[in-house]
Amino acid sequence: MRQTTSPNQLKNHLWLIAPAALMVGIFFLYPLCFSLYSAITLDSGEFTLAHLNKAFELYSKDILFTIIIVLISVAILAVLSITIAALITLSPFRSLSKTLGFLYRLPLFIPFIVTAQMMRTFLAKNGLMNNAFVASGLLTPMDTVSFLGWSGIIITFVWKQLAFSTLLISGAMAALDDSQIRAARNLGASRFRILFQIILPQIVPTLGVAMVLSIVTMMSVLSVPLMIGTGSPTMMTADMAFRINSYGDYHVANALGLVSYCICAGLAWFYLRQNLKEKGAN
Amino acid sequence: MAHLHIKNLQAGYGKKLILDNINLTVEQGEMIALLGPSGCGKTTLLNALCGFVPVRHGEIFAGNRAVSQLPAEKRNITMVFQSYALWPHMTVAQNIGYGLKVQKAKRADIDARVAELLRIVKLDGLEHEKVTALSGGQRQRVALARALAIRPDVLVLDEPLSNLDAKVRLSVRHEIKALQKQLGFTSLIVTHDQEEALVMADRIAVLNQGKIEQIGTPEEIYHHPSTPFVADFMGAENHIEWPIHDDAFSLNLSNHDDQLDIYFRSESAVLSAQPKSESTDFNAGLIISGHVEQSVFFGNNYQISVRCGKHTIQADHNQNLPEHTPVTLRIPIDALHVFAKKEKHSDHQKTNIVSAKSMRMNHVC
Amino acid sequence: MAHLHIKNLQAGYGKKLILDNINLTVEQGEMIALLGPSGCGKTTLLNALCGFVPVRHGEIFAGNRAVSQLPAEKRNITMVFQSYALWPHMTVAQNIGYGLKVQKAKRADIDARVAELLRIVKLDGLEHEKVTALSGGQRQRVALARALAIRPDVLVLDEPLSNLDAKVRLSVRHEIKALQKQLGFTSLIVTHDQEEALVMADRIAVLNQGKIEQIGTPEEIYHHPSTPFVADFMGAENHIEWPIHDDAFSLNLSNHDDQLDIYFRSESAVLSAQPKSESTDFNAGLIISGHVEQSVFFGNNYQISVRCGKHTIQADHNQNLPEHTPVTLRIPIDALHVFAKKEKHSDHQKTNIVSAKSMRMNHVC
Amino acid sequence: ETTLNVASAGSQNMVDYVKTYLAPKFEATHPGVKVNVVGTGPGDAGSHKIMEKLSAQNDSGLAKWDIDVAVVHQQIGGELVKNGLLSKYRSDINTGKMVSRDSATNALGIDVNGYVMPMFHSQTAIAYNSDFVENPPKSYDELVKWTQQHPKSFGYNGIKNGMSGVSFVTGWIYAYGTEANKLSSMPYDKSVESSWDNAFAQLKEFNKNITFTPGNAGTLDMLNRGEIFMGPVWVDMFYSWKEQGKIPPSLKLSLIAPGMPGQPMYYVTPTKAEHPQLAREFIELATSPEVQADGIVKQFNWYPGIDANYVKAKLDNATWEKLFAEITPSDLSKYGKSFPIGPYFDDIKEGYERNVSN
Amino acid sequence: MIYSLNSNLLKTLNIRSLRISFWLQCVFILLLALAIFGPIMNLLIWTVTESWYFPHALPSQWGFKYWQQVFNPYSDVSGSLFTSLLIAVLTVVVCLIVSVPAGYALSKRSMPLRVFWMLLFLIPQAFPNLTVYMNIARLFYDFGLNGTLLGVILVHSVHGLMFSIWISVAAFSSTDPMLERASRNLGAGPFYTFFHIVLPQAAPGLIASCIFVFLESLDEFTGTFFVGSPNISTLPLLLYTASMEGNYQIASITALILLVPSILFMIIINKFMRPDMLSKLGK
Ligand SMILES: Nc1ncnc2c1ncn2[C@@H]1O[C@H](COP(=O)(O)OP(=O)(O)OP(=O)(O)O)[C@@H](O)[C@H]1O
Ligand SMILES: Nc1ncnc2c1ncn2[C@@H]1O[C@H](COP(=O)(O)OP(=O)(O)OP(=O)(O)O)[C@@H](O)[C@H]1O
Ligand SMILES: [Mg+2]
Ligand SMILES: [Mg+2]
Repeated sequence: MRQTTSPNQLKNHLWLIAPAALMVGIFFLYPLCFSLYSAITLDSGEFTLAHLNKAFELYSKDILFTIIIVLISVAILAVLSITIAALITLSPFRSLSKTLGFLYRLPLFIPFIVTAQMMRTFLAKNGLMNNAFVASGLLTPMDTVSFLGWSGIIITFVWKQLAFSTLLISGAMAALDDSQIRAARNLGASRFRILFQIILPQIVPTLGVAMVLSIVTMMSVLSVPLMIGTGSPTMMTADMAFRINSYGDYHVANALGLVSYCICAGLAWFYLRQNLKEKGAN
Repeated sequence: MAHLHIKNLQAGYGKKLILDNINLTVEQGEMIALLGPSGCGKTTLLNALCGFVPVRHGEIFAGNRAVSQLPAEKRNITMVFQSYALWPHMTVAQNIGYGLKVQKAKRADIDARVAELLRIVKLDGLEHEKVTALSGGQRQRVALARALAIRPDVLVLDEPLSNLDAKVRLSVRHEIKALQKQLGFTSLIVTHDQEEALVMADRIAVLNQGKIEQIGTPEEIYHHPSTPFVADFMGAENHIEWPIHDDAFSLNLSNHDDQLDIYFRSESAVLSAQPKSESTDFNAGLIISGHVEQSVFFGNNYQISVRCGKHTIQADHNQNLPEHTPVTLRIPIDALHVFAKKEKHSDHQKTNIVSAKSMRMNHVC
Repeated sequence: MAHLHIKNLQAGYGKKLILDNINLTVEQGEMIALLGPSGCGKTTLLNALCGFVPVRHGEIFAGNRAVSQLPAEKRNITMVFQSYALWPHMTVAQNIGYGLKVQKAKRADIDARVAELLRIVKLDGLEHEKVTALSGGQRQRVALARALAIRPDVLVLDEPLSNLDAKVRLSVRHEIKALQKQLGFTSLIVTHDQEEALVMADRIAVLNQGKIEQIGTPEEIYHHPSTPFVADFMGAENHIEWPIHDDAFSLNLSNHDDQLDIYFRSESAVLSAQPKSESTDFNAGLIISGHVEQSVFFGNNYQISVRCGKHTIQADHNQNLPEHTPVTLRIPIDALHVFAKKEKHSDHQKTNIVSAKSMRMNHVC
Repeated sequence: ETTLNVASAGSQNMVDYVKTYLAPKFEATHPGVKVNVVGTGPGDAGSHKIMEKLSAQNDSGLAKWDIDVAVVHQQIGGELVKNGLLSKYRSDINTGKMVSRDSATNALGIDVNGYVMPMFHSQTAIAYNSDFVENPPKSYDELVKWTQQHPKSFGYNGIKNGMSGVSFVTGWIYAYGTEANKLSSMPYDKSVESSWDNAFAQLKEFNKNITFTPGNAGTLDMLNRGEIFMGPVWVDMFYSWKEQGKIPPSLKLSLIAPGMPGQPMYYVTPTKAEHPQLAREFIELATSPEVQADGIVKQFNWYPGIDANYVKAKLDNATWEKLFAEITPSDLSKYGKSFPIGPYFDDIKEGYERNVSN
Repeated sequence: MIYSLNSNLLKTLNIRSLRISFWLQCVFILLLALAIFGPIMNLLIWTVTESWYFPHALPSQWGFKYWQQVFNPYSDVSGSLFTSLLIAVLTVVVCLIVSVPAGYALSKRSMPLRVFWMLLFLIPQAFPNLTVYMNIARLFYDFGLNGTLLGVILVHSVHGLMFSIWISVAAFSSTDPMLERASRNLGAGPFYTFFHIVLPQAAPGLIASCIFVFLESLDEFTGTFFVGSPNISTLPLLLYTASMEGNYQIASITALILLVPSILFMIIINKFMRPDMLSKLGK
């Protein structure tokens, strides 16, 4: 049943959002303005693009690196969480899917910083993972490689965000009408086909939300690049921290923040546009 | 197209056994209606056929293939789902062509077949609509076309009409029947509406609590129910238990010392406004006198509730009668469904009082 | 309890006008059925009464109170929702007692009233069940009890039976009717099932595209539809347009130079297997000859599709006929619903050919 | 009850030291005073947070700030002074005149005379695993050669992940760019930077043979885990870890020619500290020879902040010797350099970002 | 006969293919379990490691030395833990209070600028807030919120608002509007209806949103530092310090302590965390 609204109700609705909106407005947007302002002005208050230029000049590689890392992570994340969610929904073996349903949620409860901390000692060249491989005879101590660096960052992001995105995606899959899947099997479609042709097209919006929220989260995490990342290039958050801590240079840091926000907003916009298009079609 | 043969089928959920020892053969090109009250296991049976509920015991043959251990996608028994289960992200044509696409048919073949089916179900011109833009009746036809597109061995339909409104239901009912005749597919249709079953099916199987109570042609089921349940379910809403120690009732059967369950339809009760005369009527098996309690306009006639002692009997009559009018009801002997009183719950025996006609009926298979 | 009076009501969604100029009075203790095809605005009308759809124009009186500008909670017009809308987190008793709790009635009074209602709707003993544990029919009765608990001025019911299965539907139908007689509440019941409307209502209002086409007693509506739409909707499924230049049809009306729309029911067509004789029958208004196309078992009779030129006419017959049997159909003059051919879409005029009876009917209000 | 708020940047050790060693001592002599110690995180980031908090309070014009005593890194110490966030107090306390190092008056070219008291002095040096490296390099040249022979066995943390890497890079510039003394004293000459191109190019080459580590602690950790055999570390951190058994005894230190920078941690007190007097007394206690000897040297093996002679007097010889077991006093005086003045320092870091890592 | 032969053959074929996929899935789950438990195992080992040198594959010395260190009377772990929990719980409360009405309003499709509002609540997570916190701190000094619990809670709440609002929108959208109507129809006003009908319906989803807010708050330390310290000290702050300086034992132990409330919270709430509660996200 669709809702009906009178002007009176609309006013009510705005009033209901007001506290939350005010909270974000006063305690985030307003201070954010200073940051944005600082990104595009000199100390004297004149408008300038110098900071943005400098950010690009020094950190374009890192910006690219960040985007690539985030996109790779998000891609892996999508594949993995779709796989897990699909197994949970489609697997004919109920006990397996139950186990899986319990398993994937664990990382949800482990904060980012703890994750980074765990991964740092886990992924190192002589970390527990490689040690385990060596002990089990899969590798010789000489063959071990350190996953610290870009691969470690990706692994950590995926490890941590997996629970969140899988939760959303399997939720969307669970909400699909069971009979739609049955109808497809009934016509002879294999489980793979069903996944790609019946399920995925219908959960695109949720997949979008999960990915956007994950990207946003990954772009803003500092502890992971600091603890897992090594050398250069590195993530933009590390550059921002460096810019502030080492040079006391807030302008360029904020310029980097602006760039980072634009990337997030760009990706979110990409999602929203798709989403609105679909809405328009219906 | 092939015949469908179900042998000693058992199925259920978890520990619960829902279907027990189902035996049913659907001949090639035949349409059988599964009729039964809500929760009796109709959907479960279809699900077992299609592979969505595991078969515990017994076997299912579609054509010559034993399919009960095959996964759902290998069975070639196609279902039309009660809720249609159309895929909202696809167009009408995509929905219909999906099964062929799965079979890796050629693009051109798919298009041709889709066009053919669209013509058959009278949806030409709608192929590029999103299914969400269709009305209920149109969706129903898309669901049907989708199921037919792959020329299934067997088509099963789960209450295909229950979501439609009265007028649309009539027309879709006719369409399905016409298509079935035209294309000759073997099919099993589930319904809880007796009229639907009577009109559409070649034979009817009445299901109750996971067991088949009776199988037969519509006429057999209607006129010669083999159990009280079937009688009641097929609309014999008047039920009296004999003997009744009340002068208002007189039963005119060869032997009536038995404990009997008697069922009859309101339409077979002949109502006359003059009080009971002692002349034993030509073939009135049961004569009841009482007075009008309520009279309700029913379209082409009135349904009169007649109060007879503790019983209220429904009878059809062609005119309205004021309350309290004394009336007599005469029910012809062959309109009475008489059963030996059920002593054990599961075992009804139709008495041999009622003419030999009833002997004709026996469970097929 | 009070009467309900709707005056020039207009309502709609956004820019769309759904209801236009509705006038309807429901007398105290009366039950009116709103009958109409899907999408005609029945639910919208109830929603407007209850305050869920704003009233654009016109006024609603419940008793003597003008309620159309009151918020939903002040109107005291209670609705039984099509989907029941029971609260799954409450027990049966809590659901039923909710309205009283809102009115801050005393605990003991609530309990007493709930117990009383449980008895009325025959749900004693289920008061502590969660509503999710109930069957469809039981839920329906809880919904009814909940609505009745606060002794509303007016009760409106939105397709209270459409989610129930055939047998349960019959019994709930009787219960609602009985309760209405017993408690005497003023009520408006929505349905798209003509039989339901005929059986339950004191009067019927047929709605089409947001307008009331006809109001009258069940008999009036059934026998004397005032527009082709009503005739068609009330089951006169045979429709021919006069003149037909075909010898198979002969029409026996005083003047038949007019352009006419003729409707009649399958049950009023008298079928005889001998070919058309030229003897002008007693009161046969329409005589059609043709041959049997299909014969379908329909329970107490067979529905015969008779092919007459380009038309297929449905007729009821008491026995099965083989295909291609030549037959003659005679329809008595007072079973024909004849309308002057519609020239403008919105304006049907019943011709004065058909007997004076039709004059009795006119729009109430 | 009064609360004295002490904010300490730097490792948890330092925070613990202030919390468990200094605070009880101070509270014992100041009944009714409670010392509240907050660690703000290791590395420059920790110091930076202190500065940001102080400037935020300054900007909103508060009369009383919520930090009484802060422990900060050298660079931030300078900036705090530059921004006028600190009060001049050294002359107010008795231990003020016990400082002798240059770093007590000059922080990367900023005059901090009077505003700061060194807590301890720290130094970067090359740590190596003596089980695998028999002859540790003695100079940058030898180190370069060594890394060519042992690729990936030397590790450092770049410049974004902590100061030990920055120190190493600074030392590199001292070795192949401009000598330390010139860069550590005024005046600043922008053109000097251009002569480092070669040094950076070599460093870029050098970087190909090494392993990057995640942070100051990361270098130590990788040394411990045997993933690298050599790397620049902070001496204080090295000793703390060794003390706690977190690194094997086989790890040794070597300070290489022409030298690597070191820096002190400063005790400072903000301009508008709520308890300026208590703050001074606290710092006085913390920089007293007894505390320096017993707390800084004996407990942690750190180089004292005040003049060594005052401290040595309070210690037995064995303890004092232990302090120089790995790096001799003469090495320390020869190769222990300061960081360059701010502008040069920025040039080095930006030069690295531009020429080496980009 | 032909039937049974046929069916036997098919059965074996079929069972074999099922078996293969069964084992494949088992392997996948095993790998996933290893990937998930490996790092956690690592964390557990570090909590009882006293020293772990190369080339030992496992710690060379085990013990609880660092536990003593963590729980020494000065380190105030229990105090910080309590503060962290208090802040997390209060943050959840604040988020609930503001996001319940907002989520309810936004669940109405008719809400003007719905997408705009939804995006607005995304911003606090989307902008790297390192630089923003400084400005927030300045603002909070003006308001006198710095160093107060309220200040920290506000910062955390703003941060957690994305989860609480997005998820409560989903929760409210999945309630049946007819239930609301039924209540109004029986004479209950909008508020009575909201509290007696709508809220109980949406409760599971709202509780799920609490989880995310709770975890978000437990994870947050930058904001806490800027706004809270020196007066407010939370466990993540300690954890961050320990972790950044490579004090793995302390960090691991702290992390473990931090996990306790999270997991308790999870157990309490697990039954509300049905994935389908979140299914309306993005719709
Ligand atoms: N997934 C399930 N798990 C457990 N029991 C079930 C399940 N689905 C159905 N049942 C039970 O099995 C019985 C038969 O259900 P089924 O759906 O086959 O009935 P039906 O005849 O199709 O009824 P309806 O006419 O209401 O659709 C019912 O008692 C029902 O409660
Ligand atoms: N919320 C809404 N917004 C816009 N249009 C609506 C809305 N609800 C219903 N309509 C339209 O109003 C018309 C009347 O709808 P209504 O629900 O009153 O029909 P109805 O007579 O109750 O039909 P049914 O028998 O199918 O329930 C329909 O055309 C429908 O599309
Ligand atoms: Mg069913
Ligand atoms: Mg409706």
